[in-house]
Formats: sequence, structure tokens, C-alpha cells
Amino acid sequence: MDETPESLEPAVAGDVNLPTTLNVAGSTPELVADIHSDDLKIVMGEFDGPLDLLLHLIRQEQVNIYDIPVARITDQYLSYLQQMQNLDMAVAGDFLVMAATLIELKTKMLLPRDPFAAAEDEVDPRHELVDQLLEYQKYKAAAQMLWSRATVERAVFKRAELETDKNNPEVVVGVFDLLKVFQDILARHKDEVLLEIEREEISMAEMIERLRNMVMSSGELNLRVFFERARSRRELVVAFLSVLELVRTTEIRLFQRETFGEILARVAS
Amino acid sequence: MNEVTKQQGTEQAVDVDSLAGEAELELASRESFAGAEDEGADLTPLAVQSMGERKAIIEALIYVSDEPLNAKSIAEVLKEDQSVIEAGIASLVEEFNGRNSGLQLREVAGGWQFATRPEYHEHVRAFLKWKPSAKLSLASLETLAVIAYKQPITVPEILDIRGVQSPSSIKTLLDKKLIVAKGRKEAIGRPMMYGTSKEFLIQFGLKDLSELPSIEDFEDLASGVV
Amino acid sequence: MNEVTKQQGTEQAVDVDSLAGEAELELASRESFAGAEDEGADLTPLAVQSMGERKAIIEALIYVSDEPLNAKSIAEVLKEDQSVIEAGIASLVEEFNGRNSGLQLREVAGGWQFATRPEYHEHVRAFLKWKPSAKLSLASLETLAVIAYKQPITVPEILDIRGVQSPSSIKTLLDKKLIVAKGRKEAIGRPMMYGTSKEFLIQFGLKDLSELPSIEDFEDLASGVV
Repeated sequence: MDETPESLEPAVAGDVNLPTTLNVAGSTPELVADIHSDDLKIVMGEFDGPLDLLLHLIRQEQVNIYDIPVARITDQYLSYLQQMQNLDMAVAGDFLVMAATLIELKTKMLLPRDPFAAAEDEVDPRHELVDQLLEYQKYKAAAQMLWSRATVERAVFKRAELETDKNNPEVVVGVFDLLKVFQDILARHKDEVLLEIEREEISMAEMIERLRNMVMSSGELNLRVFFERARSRRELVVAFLSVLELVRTTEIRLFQRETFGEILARVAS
Repeated sequence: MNEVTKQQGTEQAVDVDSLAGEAELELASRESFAGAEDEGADLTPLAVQSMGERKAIIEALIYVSDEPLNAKSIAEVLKEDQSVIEAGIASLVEEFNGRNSGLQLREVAGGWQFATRPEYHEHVRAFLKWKPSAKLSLASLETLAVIAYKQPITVPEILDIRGVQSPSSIKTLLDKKLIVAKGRKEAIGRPMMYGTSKEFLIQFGLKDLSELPSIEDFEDLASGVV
Repeated sequence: MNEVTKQQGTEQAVDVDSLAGEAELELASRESFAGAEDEGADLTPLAVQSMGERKAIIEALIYVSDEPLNAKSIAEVLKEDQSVIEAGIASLVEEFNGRNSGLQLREVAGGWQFATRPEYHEHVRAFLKWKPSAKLSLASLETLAVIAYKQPITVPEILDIRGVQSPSSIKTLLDKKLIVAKGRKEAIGRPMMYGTSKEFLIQFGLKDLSELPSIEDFEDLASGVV
């Protein structure tokens, strides 16, 4: 699941001081003790997604949203993901996609500008991300407005149930209720366990292990071959990040035999 | 009408800050207070300021109470003398009687409750009878679900799936025009087959039956993979 | 109360003409209207005599209705012009506001309903020992905000705006009946579209969707803060 399940939320939500006024910026990450282990974990549930985390970092760094220092924010973002690695990677799926976007953006920002292009023709590579952040911010603010409304609504009470209501034990239904009811009947009728096909999610740690093994066993690995094993966009992002990780820890190094040739990985000696 | 309601809106906008302190992200479900449990802390209400306010609070409490409410209980909540509360109630009763309201405040089983005035019982009765209902009982809903997903289907086949006889549900659904007869099945006894109607599509906001959610749609939501 | 409930069978032989009997029934409990299933009864209500009576009847009907009740429905039951009913409601609203009542008549989800005034929430809460049960996470609220403003909207489109998968939020919102399926989008995979429900309006105290502030209003707010 790419989102903290609802059932886990109270532990988080209980400690959040929800703003009473419209406060757009993200919330603060928090360290909580996991009752099942001795580790302290960072609760990512507080960030409602990568955009939320980005907004938080932008606010924390007090930088202009229209002129994001991509390198700095990207580093911050990645170090955040580092801390998340102990968490279930499935939770971080969308966070990884954003990591890839940021890294790509960082690269683009490093490229020299086309000296012949007119200044106004140049599109800021950050443009799309900024738009996305601004759009997201609006809905984040709208969510707070809804929260305020619900809070006010909590001060208003309707009459208790009358016998006339109770004698109409009826339900308002939508199509999903219809489906749910139908499923319940089938389950009741057949009492048959549905075969669940697990959608396998490979974690960052597993991907790094896979990369390590592939490089070790052949001495040299064509990254294209490695990337082609990825079966989903998410897996591809994880694969990409694992390469970055092993390069960063200088466990492997990358090289090309010719300009524009295949990128190969080798155990760093 | 809009003028009138607008002022309500502003009136309600007052109190967010004072409410927010207690609140987590909580939505009042309409019935949620029915079986409520005590939270214990900070439930001490403000002291009542005036007779007018006292009456208003008494009115509110009687209104939300699911049982006739006696002066003693109200006095306990407001931490006031029972006689003061009794005076408030008497004044309220008089007020509701005086304004020829559709509601009355009356004493039943040792407590006070609101009720509609008997003079208007015919209108109330007509209303309750008339009240259009897009609602279904659970039994009817189950039958409808089976028909929607398995149509055309006969009554014995529905019994097979639900494990319960559904004759009255079938009648209800036919009455509500949510299902229609779809000819007879070429089988012993030539039983009638049923399917969903155009009215069904309209009520559930569907263009056609292919818009019904599938098991996959649901499982995707349930398993978190979409 | 149980005596009365018992009568709520399929059919009952209440002598409608015997007003005395009826009145007794009314007095037995405010819920007595539930028993009004007598098929033989003449359900055409008496003509409304005066504006005062009309207001009283409107008040009674809104009180017994389990959902916010709109002027159109009242007009249909009373066989009167909707504008006349609307005038009656407006006058009632004014009356309740004027007398500093503990109750208000307010418009929500396109209908009218009585509710306690927010000013007295502390006393009501103390009395009910009320603890809200339904909770929404911030993630679910965000998803709900996107759906409210962009409906009908598909799950992938929500992902585009929130930057995060929202299936468990969608499921929560469906379970709480705050959103409903709104057919399928004519696009690859025919994804299900979602929109907000009547329950959404009720729980957030909205007359209709147009009462939501424009999403562009949040733009200035949002960019002002960061």
C-alpha cells in the first residue's frame, strides 16, 4: 500500500497539532518508538506524499518556491529517504518516483545553457514541478478548510433517533455497496478462500543485494541488462536508486568503453 | 431563502478556535453520540449566564436527548438548582404553547421531550407515508445485488446464492421499479427471470451495466494497488 | 415506547376516524407516527387554513424527517406552492433566530433541519458525554478535498494532484459514504470516477457544492505562506 493505512493513523494523528487556521505548509516528521522492535522510526504517515514532504523541506529551508535550489532540496529529500529505508519500501513507492524526478531535475540544472537560445525561450526545468507543488498546495489548504468545517459541524447536534427512524431500518446505497454486499453473499455462500495473487514488491535493500550479486558474479555488469529486469516503473526507480547508492558508497563504479556506449558497472577495487 | 441562510453561515463560523483544541480530525457522524462513552476530561461546561441562555440550553438538551429528560438530570449537567431548571422548563413549555408551534414540549414518563402536536398528526402521517425512499432494507439490497451481478436470474437461483428466500424483496424491488421481469427461463416450471431496470441505472447513476464496479475495482482499492 | 413499536407491523387496524383514539396514540409517544401504516386511511391531509398553521406543520414535518427536508417535498405533501412553503420556512428561521432559542433551523444538503446552536456545544457535549467516533486522516481529507473540487475524478487523476497513491483513502471515504462512484471514464481501462455524496454535504454542513469556497481562493493563501 502506498499510503499509511487508516488504522495506523491515530498513533500519528493524535500527536499532530492540527492548525486551526489555514496553514499550508507540511507537518514535522516525528520519531516514534515501534512497539514491535527497539528501533526508532520516522513516521512518514505525517507526510501525505512526496509533494507534502517537498513543501515541508522548502518551508524548512525558507526558500522561494518559484526558485527552488534543486541541488540542496534534492540532497535533503534523499537524506530523508535514507532514513526511511528501515520502513516498508512499499510505503515509499511514490516518494521514490519523486526522488528520480528530483535527480533528473538536478542534472538538467547542471547542464550548461544553450548560449544561442533567447533568454525568454528557455523553459525553466523546474517549471513543471513548481506547478505541481502550487496545485497540490491549493488542495492541501482546501483539506484544512474541510477540517475546519467538520470541526464547526461537530458543535451542532441533531435530534436523537425517533422511533419513526428506527422503524425504517434502511440503508442508502451506492454501487460499491451493491458490490460489497454481493461479495459478502458469495463469501457466505461458498465459504471459499479466494486465491490472492500477491503483487511482489521488491525493497530497496533487496534491489541493492540483487545489483551487488549481479556485479560480483560477472565481474562487470551492463546497467541496461540490470534495468531491463525491472517489471514496473517503481521497480525501475528502485533499481536506479540502488545504482546511485552503491556508487555513493563506492562499492561499484561506472564506466563506458566508448563515448555514448553502454554504461557498465564494476566492483570498485 | 438565501438571505436567511447566509446569516447562519456566519454565525457558525465563530467557534472554530475553541473547538479545535479538543479536536483531532474527527467528523461528527449524526448518530455517533448515541452510544457515546465518557472522555472524562475537560467536559465542564461554562457557567450559565442568564435565564435566556438557561432556557436555550435546556431546549437544546431536551432536543438531543433520546429519552424524556427530567429536570433533575438537567440540573446535574448545568450544576444548578433543580427548581431553577424547573422554572426554565415551565417557561419553555409556555413559550412553545404560546407561539402555536408545530412542536410541543410535553412531560412523558417523568421527563420532558419534544413532540409534534396532535392537531397536525394527519399531515405528519401523510408525510411519513409519502416520503420517497431511495433506501432499501438489507435483504432487498442483497437480492438487488445478486440480480445486478447475475442477471437474468430466477428466484430459485437467487435462493441458491443468497441461501435465503427472497419473495418479499423481489416484490419490494419490483414495486420500486428497480428490477423488471426478463422473460421465462427454458427450464422445468419455466420460472420468471429478473434483471435490473432503467430506473436502477438512473438511481445508481450508471450509464449502463458495464459501469457497475467489478470485483477487481474493489480488490484494487482494498489491496491498495490501483 | 414498546407498546407503540409493536403496532408497526405491516398493516394495522387503527380507526382513523376516531380522533380520540388517534390522539391517545399520539400522546403515548412522539414516535407514534411510525405506526401509520394503515392502508385504508385517507391520506389526503386537511387543507392548510392559515399561515400560522402552515408554519406549524412545516415545523412538525422538518422535525420528524430523518433527513434534511426541502421545500419542494413539503410543498408536494401539503399540495401547496413551493414559494408559499419557502416563505413559511423563512419566517420560521427568523422566529427561531429571534427568540434566542437553543435550536436553529438551518439549510444543509439542500434541505432544512433543526439542530442545536453551536454556542451551546459545550453543554450539549457534556450532557451527551459525547465523543466523536468517526475519524478522518489528513490523507483522507486531502483526497476528499481533491474529489470535492475535481469531481467526477478517477484515482489516477487524484494521484496526479496529490503525488501519492490514495486507494486506502478512497476506500475509507467510500466506507464512510462521503464519496460515491460516478460511473466510468471513457478512457483506457475505463477507470471508475468518484464524486462527493449527500452525506458529505451533511457532515460538512454544506447547503450544496457551490457553498465550497472556490479552489482559486486557496491559491493566494497557499503561495502567501510558503
